[in-house]
Amino acid sequence: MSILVGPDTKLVVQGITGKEGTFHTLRNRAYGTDVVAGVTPGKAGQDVEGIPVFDTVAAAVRETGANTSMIFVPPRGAAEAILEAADAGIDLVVCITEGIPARDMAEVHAYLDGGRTVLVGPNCPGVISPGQANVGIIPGEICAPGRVGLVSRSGTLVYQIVHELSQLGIGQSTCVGMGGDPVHGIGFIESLTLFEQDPGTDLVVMVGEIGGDDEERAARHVSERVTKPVVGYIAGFEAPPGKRMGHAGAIVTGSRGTAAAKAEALESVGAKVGRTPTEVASLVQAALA
Amino acid sequence: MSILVGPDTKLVVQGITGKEGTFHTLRNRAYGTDVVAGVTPGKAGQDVEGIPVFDTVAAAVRETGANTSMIFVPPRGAAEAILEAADAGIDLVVCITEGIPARDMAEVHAYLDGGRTVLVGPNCPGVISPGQANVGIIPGEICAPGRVGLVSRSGTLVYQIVHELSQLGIGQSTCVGMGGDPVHGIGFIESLTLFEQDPGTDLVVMVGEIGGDDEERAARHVSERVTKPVVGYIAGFEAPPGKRMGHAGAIVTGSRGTAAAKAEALESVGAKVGRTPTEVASLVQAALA
Amino acid sequence: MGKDLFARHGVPVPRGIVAEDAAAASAATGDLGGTSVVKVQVQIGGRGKGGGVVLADSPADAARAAGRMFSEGFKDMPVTRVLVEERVPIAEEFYTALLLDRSTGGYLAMMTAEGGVDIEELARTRPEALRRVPVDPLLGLRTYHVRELTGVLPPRAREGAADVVRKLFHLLREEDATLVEVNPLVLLEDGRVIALDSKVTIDDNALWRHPDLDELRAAFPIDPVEKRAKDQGLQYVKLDGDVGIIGNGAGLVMSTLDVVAQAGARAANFLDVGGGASADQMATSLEVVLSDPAVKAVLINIFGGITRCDLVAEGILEALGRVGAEVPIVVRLDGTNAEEGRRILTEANHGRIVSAATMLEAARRAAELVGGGEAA
Amino acid sequence: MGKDLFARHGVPVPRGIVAEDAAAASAATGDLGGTSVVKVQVQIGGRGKGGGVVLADSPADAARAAGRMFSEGFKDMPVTRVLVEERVPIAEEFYTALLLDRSTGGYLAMMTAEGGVDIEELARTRPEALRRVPVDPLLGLRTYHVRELTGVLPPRAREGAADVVRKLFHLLREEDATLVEVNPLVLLEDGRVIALDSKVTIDDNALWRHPDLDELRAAFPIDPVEKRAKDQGLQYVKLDGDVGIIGNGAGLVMSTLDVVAQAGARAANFLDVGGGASADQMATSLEVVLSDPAVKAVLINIFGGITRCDLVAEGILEALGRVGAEVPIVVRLDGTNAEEGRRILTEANHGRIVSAATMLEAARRAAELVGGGEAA
Repeated sequence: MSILVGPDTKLVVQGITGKEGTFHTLRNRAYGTDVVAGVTPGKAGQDVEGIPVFDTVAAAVRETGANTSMIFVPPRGAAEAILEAADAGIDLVVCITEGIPARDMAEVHAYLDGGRTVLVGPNCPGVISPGQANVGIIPGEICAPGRVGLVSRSGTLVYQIVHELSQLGIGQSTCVGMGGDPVHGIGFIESLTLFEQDPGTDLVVMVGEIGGDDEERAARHVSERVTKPVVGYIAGFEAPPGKRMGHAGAIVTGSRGTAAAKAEALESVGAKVGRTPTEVASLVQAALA
Repeated sequence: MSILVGPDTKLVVQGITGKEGTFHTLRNRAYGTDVVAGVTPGKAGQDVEGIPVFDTVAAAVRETGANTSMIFVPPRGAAEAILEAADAGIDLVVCITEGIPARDMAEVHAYLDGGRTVLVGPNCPGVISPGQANVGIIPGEICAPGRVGLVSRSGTLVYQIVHELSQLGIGQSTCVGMGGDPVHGIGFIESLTLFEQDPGTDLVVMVGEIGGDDEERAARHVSERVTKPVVGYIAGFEAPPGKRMGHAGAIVTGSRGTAAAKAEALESVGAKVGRTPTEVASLVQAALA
Repeated sequence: MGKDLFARHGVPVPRGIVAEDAAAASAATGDLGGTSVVKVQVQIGGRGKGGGVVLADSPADAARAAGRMFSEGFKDMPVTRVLVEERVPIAEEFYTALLLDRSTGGYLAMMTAEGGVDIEELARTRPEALRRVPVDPLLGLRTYHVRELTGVLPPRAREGAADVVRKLFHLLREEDATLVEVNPLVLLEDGRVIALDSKVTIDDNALWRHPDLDELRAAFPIDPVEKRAKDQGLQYVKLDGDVGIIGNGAGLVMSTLDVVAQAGARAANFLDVGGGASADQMATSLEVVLSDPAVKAVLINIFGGITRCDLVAEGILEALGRVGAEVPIVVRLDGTNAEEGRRILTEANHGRIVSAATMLEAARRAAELVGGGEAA
Repeated sequence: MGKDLFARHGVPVPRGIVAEDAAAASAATGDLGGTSVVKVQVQIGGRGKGGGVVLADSPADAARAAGRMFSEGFKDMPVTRVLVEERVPIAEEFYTALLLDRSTGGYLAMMTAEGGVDIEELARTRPEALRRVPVDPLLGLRTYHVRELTGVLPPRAREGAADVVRKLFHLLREEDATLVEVNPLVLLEDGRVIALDSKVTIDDNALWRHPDLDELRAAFPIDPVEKRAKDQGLQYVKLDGDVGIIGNGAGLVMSTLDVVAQAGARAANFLDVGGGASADQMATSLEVVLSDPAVKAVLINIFGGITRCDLVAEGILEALGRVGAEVPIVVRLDGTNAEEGRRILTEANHGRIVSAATMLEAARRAAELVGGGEAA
C-alpha cells in the first residue's frame, strides 16, 4: 500500500515537451508509472515517445482519464497550470517547478482550499511509492519498497535519508517531497493523516527545516491524531536569523522558525529526532525492531 | 427538532440600526430568538433596545459568541456583508436584502464554496423553526410547531402554504425561504438533505417556481437520497417565455425552466405535486394520515 | 444595445452606418464598398426571418430595401432607422456565449464550431460539439479556459476567437451582464474573426453601477404602461387575458395567475405590488392594471405577512377614491389582520368591490365575472 | 527601498530631502521649516540606536549632525548621503504590518495601537492588543477588514489609518511584497496619519515582474562575493566559520552545516550549487567559496540523484584546474554513480582532494583539517 501515487495513478505531464519534462516523464514511465498523456499548448496531436500530447489538461482528461498531473511548466506559467489541472478535475497535482511567485501561489492556495484537488509542491521533488509509481524527480534507484513513510520539505534530504534507510535494508511505502516554498500544497499534517490511514505504513519520518511553523503545528497534530511512531529530522541549526538558506521558505524570522524550537516541539510530543541523517536511519531501525 | 435555526441560535443582525433592521430584529427577539448583537459601522457602543451594536461582525462574535447572522444591509453593501460574516466565522448567514447584483453574488458564492458558512438567500424571507427561533421576516403568527419541513423559492408562497397547513392543524419543523435570485445560497438539495437528517421532520414540502433547473436537480436528489415523503408546488404555469416574473430568477429561457417540466420532474420521482396551494396542504394531510 | 457595448469593449463587429432615409442608406452602401446588409433597427427578435435583414448588391438596392422598410414598417412597428452594415466575406460561422450559470452560481463560457444552429437542440443531441467551460468568478477567465474553448474551432480561427472571447468576458463582468451571446461568430476569408450578431442581457440589480446603460436602454421604446409601472418600482408584465392581477410577492402573483387559469379565465397581467402595499402603491397598481383596455375584472390577492391587511384595505379604498374603476374588483385578504381588513371593505360597501375569503374562491369569482368557466 | 515604494503607492510619509553634504542638509532643514531629522542612508538595521538618526533643532544643528555622519561613517560603513526629513508633531504612535502568512497561505494584516513595542513580544504576552485580520488573496482587502483593523485605534486615527492600510495592501500585492511593515505608524497633532518608518520585503521569485525594483535594489551596495554568486544563480550566504561548504540542494547544505558543527568546526558559508552541478557551476562555486580568506578547508557534499557523481567528479577536477586551491578540499560523493566518481577522484590523485565515503565522515575530516575537535 501507499499514499497519493500508486497503481491507480494515471499521469498527465504539463510541459511534457520541454527538456526536463520529457526527461523525467520517460524516467517515470520507465519506473512503471502509467503515463497516459502530456500537455503543451499548440502541440496537440504530437506524441512524446508514444505518449499523446494535448492542448489542454481538460482534453487530456477527456481522452485518457488522467487523474494525476505533474507540472514542469516554467515559473511564469506554473501557477496557471495548477489552476488548469484543478479545473480539469485532476485529483493530485505534483508541481516540480521552482521559483513561482508567492502571490501566485497564494491565489492558487485560496482557490484549491476546500476543493477536491490535492497539490504537492511547488518547488518539490515529487512523490514516489517505491515499486508502484514515481511522479517527480526522486531517483527510483535509491528507494526500496517497504513500510516507512517519509515526508520532507527538502528534496536532497529525501534522497539522503532514503539512502540511509535503504542501506539499512529499510524500505519505504511512499516518500513525499512537499517542497521548500513558503506557500505550498500538502504539508506535514496532511501527509501524516494519509500515512496514519495507510495500512502499508508502520512509521513516518518527517524531515523539516528552519522557517515557518509547519513542524510545530505538525507536532501538535502528532500528539492529537497520530498513533504510529514518528521520527524527525530538522536541518538548519547553524542558520543565522534573517538569512534565506536556499529555499524561499527556509528563513528564521526574529525568534521564530529556529531548528532548535522545531526539534524540541517534536520531541515534546514523543517523536524521536535524529541530529544527523545517519542517526535518523538508526532511530527508525530501533523503532521498528 | 429543526434545521438551521433553533434554540442554539445566537443572532447578530447586520444593519440593525436601519428601519427594517430594527423592526425585524425586535420582532425576531419577541418571538424568542436569542438576538445577541447588531452591527452598524460607526455605531459601536450604541444599543438597540438593549442589543449591543458593534462596528464589525468579528467584534460581535468576539464579544457575544454570535453564530448566526441576519443581513438587512442595502444591496450595494450586502454582498460584502455576507463575506464579512463568513470571515468572522459565522455558521449561518440569512440575507434578507433584495436587489444584490448577480456578479457580486457569484463572487460570494465562489468564496463560500467549500467553506463552513451556510448562506440562506439573498432576497429571501429567512428561516423559522416555529416555537424555537425566527431569523427573518416570516410572520411567526401564521406558523405552528410540528413535523413538516418546508423550503421555498418564493416568500409569499411560504406564507400562503404555511397558512393552508396551519389551518389544517399541520405544524412545521422549519420553514426555509431560500429566495428567488439566480445566484443564492442554500437550495432545495441542501435543505432536503438537512430535513432528511432531522428526526423532527416527517415530510418535506418544496415550493418551486419557473426558471433555472433547481427543481429538476432536486427531483434527481429526491429519487437518490430522500426517503421521507415530498410534496411539491410549482408557480408559474401561466408565465410566458422570456419574461421575468418579479424575481430575477423567475424567467423561462427558451424551452428551459417551465413549470410543467418542473412539476413533471418531481412527479416522475414519486413526489406529489399540488396544483394550488390549497391542494398542497391536502396532499400533505393525506400523506401524513 | 449589444453592438454599442461590443464597440465599447473592442469586440470586432462589421462596420455599420445608421441611416434614417433611403438616400442615406444608398450613400452608406457606397461608403461600405458598394454592397451592404440593411437591417431594421427595432428591439424585437426574429429580424432575420421577417424580412428585416436584406442583402443589398448596390447602393440602389440598399435604397430600395431601406425605402420599403421605412414605408412598410416591421411586424406592425414603425421603422425610423436602419443599420447599413458592410457585407463581410464569411468563411465559416461559429457560436459563442458567456453567461452567469445559475445552476453553479459561476460563469459559463460556451463555444461550438457549428454556426446558425439552435444551441439548445445542439446541447441535447450532440453535447460533444458544444464546448462548455465553467469560469470561477474570483479567478476570472484564464488562458487555459480560452484555449479549451477555442480548441473546438478550426486552428486558423483560434487566435481571433480567443481575442473575441477575452473581450466578451471583460464586457460580461464590467457591464454586469448575465448573458453575452454571439451568433454567429464568423471567420472571415481574410482570417479575422468578428461578431456578426449578438445579444446582451444586463442584470437589472446592477444598473446603479451603469447609469450609462440605463440611458442606452432608454433609447429603445418600451410599452408606456410597463414603463410607468417600472418607474414606480412595480413589477408589471403584460399578458393576453382579461383578469387584471395584483398581488404581493412574485411567487404569490405567479400562483394567482395559475389558479385563475385553472378557474377557466386568463390573466391580463402579472403585477407584484411588493412588500409594503401602501395606498400609493395600490393606487398606481390599479391605475396601471386598469389602463389596459383588455381588463374586464381585477383580482387583488394579498397575503398579509408583515403587511397588515387592514392597512391594505384602507389603501385599496383610498386608491379607488383616486383612480375610479369601471370593472369589478375581487379582493382576497388573508394573513395578518385579515378579518379587520375584510370588515373595512364590507363596511365601505364599495360598488365595485367583491370580497373573497380564500385565493381559490377569489380566482373563481374573477373567472365568473369575466365570463370564464369553472374549470378547476 | 521602502520609502520609494511608499511614495509610488501614495502612502503618506514625512517630507524628506536627500543631502550629500552638510550645507545641503542645512538648506534642506531650512526648507522644511527650520527643524529636521537627519538620517544616515545605509541599508542596515539599528539606525535609530547607533546614532544614525539625529534630531536637528535648526539648520546649523542639521549641518553639524550631517557633517559628523559624513566624516565618521556609520557602523564602519562610509556615509555618502543623508536623508533630511521634516520633524512631524507626533500625537500617538501605532504599528501596522501586512504580510504573506505562510501558515495559512494567505495574507495577514496586523495593527496595534501600541507603537514602538516589540511586536513578537506583544503577540505573546497580550495578543488581544494586536488585531490580526486574515485577508483572502482572491478577495483582497475589503472594507470590513480595514474597519476591523482600525477599530483597535483611537477613533480620530481610524480614517487616516484606513487610507494607509488600503495603500499598503495595494503595494503588497502589486509589488509582490511578502512583508510591508510600518513601525511606527503615527497620528500627527493635525489629525493626519503617516508612515514614519517602514520595512518592505520583496519576493525574489517575482522580481521578473518588477525590473524597476531590481534597479532600486541595485542602488544599495551588497557584498561583492554574494553578488557574484547571485549572478551565477547560486545560493550563497556568508557565515563566520572556516569550513567552506558546497552542496547540492538547500536542505542537504543546511544539514551539512549542522553536521560540521557537530563535528566541532564551523561553516564559513552556505552554498547550494543547485541541481546540475556542472563543471562551470562547480568552478564558480569553488571560486566564490575560496575567495573568502577565512576558509581553511572546503567540504563538497554531493548526493547524486538526477546528478551523476562521475560527472560531478570530473567537474570538480576541471574546476580545480581552472581555479586552483590553497586549502584541502574534502569531497563526499554518494548516490548515482558514486563509486565511479570516487574512482575518478582517486585516480586523479589531486593533492588537495580528500575523499570521504559518507557525509558524517566528510564532516569529521573537514573539522580535523581546520583543527576543530571531534565533538559529534
